[in-house]
Amino acid sequence: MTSLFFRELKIAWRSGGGALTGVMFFLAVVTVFPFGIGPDLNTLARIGPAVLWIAALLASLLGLDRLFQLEREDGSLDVLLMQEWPMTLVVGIKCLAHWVVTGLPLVLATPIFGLMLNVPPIGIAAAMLTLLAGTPAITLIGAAGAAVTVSLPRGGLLIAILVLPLVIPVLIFGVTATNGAMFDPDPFTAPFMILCALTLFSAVAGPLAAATMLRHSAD
Amino acid sequence: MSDALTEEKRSQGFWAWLTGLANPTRFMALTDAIMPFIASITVLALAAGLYMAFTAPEDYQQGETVLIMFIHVPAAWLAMMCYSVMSLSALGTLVWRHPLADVSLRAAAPIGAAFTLLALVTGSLWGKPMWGTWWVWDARLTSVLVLLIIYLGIITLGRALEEPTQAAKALAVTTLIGFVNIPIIKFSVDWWNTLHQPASVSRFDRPAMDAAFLYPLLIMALAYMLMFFTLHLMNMRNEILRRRIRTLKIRAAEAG
Amino acid sequence: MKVIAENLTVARGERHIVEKVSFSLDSGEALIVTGENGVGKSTLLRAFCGLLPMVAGEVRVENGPPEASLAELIHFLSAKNAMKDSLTVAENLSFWKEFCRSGYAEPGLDPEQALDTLELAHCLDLPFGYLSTGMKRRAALARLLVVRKPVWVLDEPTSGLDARSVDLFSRMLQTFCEAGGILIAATHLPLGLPGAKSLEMKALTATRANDQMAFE
Amino acid sequence: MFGEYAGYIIPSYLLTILVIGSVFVWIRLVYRSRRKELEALEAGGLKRRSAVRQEANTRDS
Repeated sequence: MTSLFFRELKIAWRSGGGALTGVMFFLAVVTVFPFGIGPDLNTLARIGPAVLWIAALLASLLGLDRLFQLEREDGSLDVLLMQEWPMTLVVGIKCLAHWVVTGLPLVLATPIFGLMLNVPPIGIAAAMLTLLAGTPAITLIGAAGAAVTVSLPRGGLLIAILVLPLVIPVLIFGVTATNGAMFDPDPFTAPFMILCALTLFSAVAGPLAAATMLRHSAD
Repeated sequence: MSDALTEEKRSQGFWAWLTGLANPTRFMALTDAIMPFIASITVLALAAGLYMAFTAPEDYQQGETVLIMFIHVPAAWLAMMCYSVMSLSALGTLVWRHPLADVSLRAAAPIGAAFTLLALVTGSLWGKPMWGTWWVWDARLTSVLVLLIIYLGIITLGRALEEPTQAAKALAVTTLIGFVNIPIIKFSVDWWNTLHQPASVSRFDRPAMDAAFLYPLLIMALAYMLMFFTLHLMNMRNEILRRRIRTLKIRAAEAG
Repeated sequence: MKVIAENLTVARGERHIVEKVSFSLDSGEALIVTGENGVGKSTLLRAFCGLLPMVAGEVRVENGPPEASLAELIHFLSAKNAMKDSLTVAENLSFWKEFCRSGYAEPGLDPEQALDTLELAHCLDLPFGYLSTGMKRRAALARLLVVRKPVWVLDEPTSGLDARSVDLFSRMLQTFCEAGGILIAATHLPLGLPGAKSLEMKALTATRANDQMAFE
Repeated sequence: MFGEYAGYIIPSYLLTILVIGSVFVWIRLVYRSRRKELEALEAGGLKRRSAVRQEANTRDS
């Protein structure tokens, strides 16, 4: 199974793999927000965590449609389905690889973008922690969406529409946890715990749903 | 009459030299020869620039932070200059079909992005003592940030399209579209900045430049340009090697 | 080891594509499935591998390795090559060698040897995308050699191969069958396998005109 | 010499050296690895057309 993980990373890093497109998209979205809202640092500081989270959410959805579509187009999906390894595990490993390529760089880049949005250091630390816990959930739920749309030609857009409603809880608890860290009265640990619970739940539900969908889509 | 002739012959010579450059093998040989020479000039200019910068009298208004200006302003200029070199190369690909134009474009993109990043980072470091925060959505800094995104886009597009000939046109057109949009972005960001004039941020103007600062700045700018020229040539050689390896690999596949 | 398929029936939507197909193959036997395009050859093979749900019928293995399901015993080669263009041929093959390895299947040849038998040794470190179609197909065939599996199910294995490669490939099949392998191949070109059973598939509507299904 | 703003001047110079230095080192490393890969490929008996032509005319000139 580790060979599958490293193969996924290798493909992502090879030309055309688009390894860092997630972070660049994150930069683009964070840059665009102030143009709409205005350069005033105080307003930006207040909505900073929300901007970070929404940008991370959209960036994590990038490249999800290619998660299974490439495998189906070159015929690897059939061989993957027939092997001894349970398909849920295969999907899990592919999600992990996708997260390492897309989600992890987002978390590591959060400080720079936090500075740009004038988010206080405590807010940046909280944002990093919540993103670290939350982005895997987005990838895992997104994988289920990708499996559903694998046989559709324009799957990419459909995934965003299918998955966005499902990741709203992740977004809500992520942002409330980050705000909780910044403004004293609001709690941090409670929403953060729920966020971790959401991720663990999607770690089981996502791959399971994706595996069953893939098994039936191999027509 | 005779100097008109020599003039004409010299310009022919120059033109021949330029078209001679078009052949990658000769380009490799030529750059091999002049590389040490250019590198030493760059080091010299850099040393001169730094020496002058550090012996410049202290600025009454900003104190020593003016030292940051000596590396921030050239970096910002280089970010612009590098993009113009890329746009020129884009024209070279589309209009004059110069075989090395695409090589020059692909080679310049990462260097330009590095200089833009430097301009942003040193700008933020320079602004911190002035504005009290690391980043301000100041008109100039914001447009340089947008320029960085354009650079990253071109680099990613270049990495995605591996096959040189088909990719050259796409890269050239994207670069030119970016080039046309930079002034528009600059104008709209300025307008956006003045529209939302944030009271808390004092308008940061470049100090009146007296000679003591202008010369070191110009020398540093020259040093930066030479650095770009050296790195650009070196990266062009890398790009040529990448294409040779690629053709050899394809031929290796066919030879089977 | 014996592989048995009893009245396999596969439908796509309402239409029956494969109707009551039965065959049984012992070790060392081969089945060549023929018929015009679109008659359902690929559907039959995919259903046999468990990739397609079956309306009726059953596929089972007799005295094969205990808890292994049929799908794990099969090397399936579809019309597509199951290889990644950006990875080199060696990386592709070593990945499949490591991934398809399962409890009981002994490891097959190394990528270099597998490619050698298909005369592609020089392409080892070339990105798969640089190869010509014929070579891509031969590299895909090399995947069958990197892990030793008892059953081969091949869908149009010789598509894109030139004459030399076809007889190279049929020699490879002969050695596989002599070693006790079970082969099912959907193909047009004669593979020159002695004593191979054949299954002629006809377009369903033509032959089943008389006893139409109740709901049709 | 740096006064109280040293905390900003020194990092900016260090960062400049770091960024430009790493670009320079990256380009040299890529150059060396590609040069090696090219020699390995050419040693494998594959010549580029121009190299073949050069050898041809050096031989018969």
